[in-house]
Amino acid sequence: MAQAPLTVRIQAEPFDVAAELAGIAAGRTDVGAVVSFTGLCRAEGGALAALELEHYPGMAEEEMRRVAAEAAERWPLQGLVAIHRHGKIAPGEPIVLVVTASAHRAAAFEAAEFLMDYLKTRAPFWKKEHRVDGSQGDWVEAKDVDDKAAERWAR
Amino acid sequence: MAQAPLTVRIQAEPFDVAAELAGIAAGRTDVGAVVSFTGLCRAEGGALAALELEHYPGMAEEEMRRVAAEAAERWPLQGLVAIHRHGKIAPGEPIVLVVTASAHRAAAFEAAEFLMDYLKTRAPFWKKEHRVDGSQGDWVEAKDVDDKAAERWAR
Amino acid sequence: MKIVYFAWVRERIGKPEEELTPPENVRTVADLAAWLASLGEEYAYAFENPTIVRAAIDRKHVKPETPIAGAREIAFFPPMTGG
Amino acid sequence: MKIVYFAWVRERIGKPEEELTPPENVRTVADLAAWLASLGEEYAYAFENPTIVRAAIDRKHVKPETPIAGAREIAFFPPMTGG
Repeated sequence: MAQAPLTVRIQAEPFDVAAELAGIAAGRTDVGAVVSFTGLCRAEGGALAALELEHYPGMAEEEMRRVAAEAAERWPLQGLVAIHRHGKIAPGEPIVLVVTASAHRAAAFEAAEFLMDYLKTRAPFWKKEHRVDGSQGDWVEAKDVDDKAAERWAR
Repeated sequence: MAQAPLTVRIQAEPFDVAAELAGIAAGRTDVGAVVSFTGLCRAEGGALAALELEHYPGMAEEEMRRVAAEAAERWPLQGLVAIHRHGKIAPGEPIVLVVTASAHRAAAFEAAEFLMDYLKTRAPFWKKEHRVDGSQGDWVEAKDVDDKAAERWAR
Repeated sequence: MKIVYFAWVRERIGKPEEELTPPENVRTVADLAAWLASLGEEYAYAFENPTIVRAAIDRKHVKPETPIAGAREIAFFPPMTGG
Repeated sequence: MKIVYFAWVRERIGKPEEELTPPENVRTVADLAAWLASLGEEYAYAFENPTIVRAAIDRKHVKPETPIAGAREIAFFPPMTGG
């Protein structure tokens, strides 16, 4: 099923979740399940003014493509979208979007979770906090729980 | 977290996935993860003209509310939408929508999967096939795989 | 009491609902299904595999051993296939 | 070879990239990190916990024991926190 259309994009602008969702099954009658995941910037109780997403421009899209191709190889997908933003992102704004389409729901759910777990731990993006008090905050630390989530897909 | 806004609807008309997705995190800065599941009517290789969704009007919404309330009790959700259509539904059209919002992705994913597994096995809806050759097809049979999927949430 | 039927249970019995007064020895959901199955060919057909027919009392799922005393509306239907 | 840095590795070293020619006994990614750490305080700070710094060769994740021979671009960065 490596023929499933894979859309991978890295961009500074916000993305249109509705358009991506509508596009993945448009004009088809074989899609039974569409799962979307949208990751948003949280205000962290009001302390956060923005997240700044740094990325490795040469590698980020390549790595996202590798992760997407692996998902398409492991699950019978009919479509896959993965979009990741970079630059400054305000609380409430979307950071990442994953959409998967399949005939059945288990494949669509599992592939979306796999994509997010792998994007979190393998795609070269780093988040830095900007605080509302004007100070530059810390770099967000990687979480063990994310590594553990990614490990469950090992084979 | 039983205070999370729970939206449960049963309707004949199609629903607006984009509006439901936009609504669940609108004006908030504490939502980190939004997961959506859309279940669509498949043409089954072209043999199917439509699915007819029968439901138990007195019970379907009550049961969907019970399932939604259980999800909100089991996961720290900030919002939950569950919409199920009834009546005749053509291939390519949506049948069911679940949207979950949470601070973190694991809760949003798990709650959405739980909702779908429980809606499939507990909400009083039944699918009948209408064939393109004009014949009334069979009632769709319940699947063991759906029972097994629901059993994984037993506690 | 009001008894309602859905999907192929409704189609086999040939009506969506009816008002019935089962005899006193009909105490549980399983008793009621067995008694209904005795009412005629169409009922026997609907309940030919009694373990597959599901039931709800007053809009809540119940088990075969649940007592029916006090029920206003009892529903019989196949395993659900929504979602 | 071109060496690029990201996030706090970049901030600690104080530049996003540079062209360097490591000595011949620097054979692996771990060797390269150790050699970089010897170049000055800012490098020592970036690699103070060498097990936490990740690396990529020519845009692919690699392990500390991966040989660097033939690499055009080697990147060092903290564990990723996208998504």
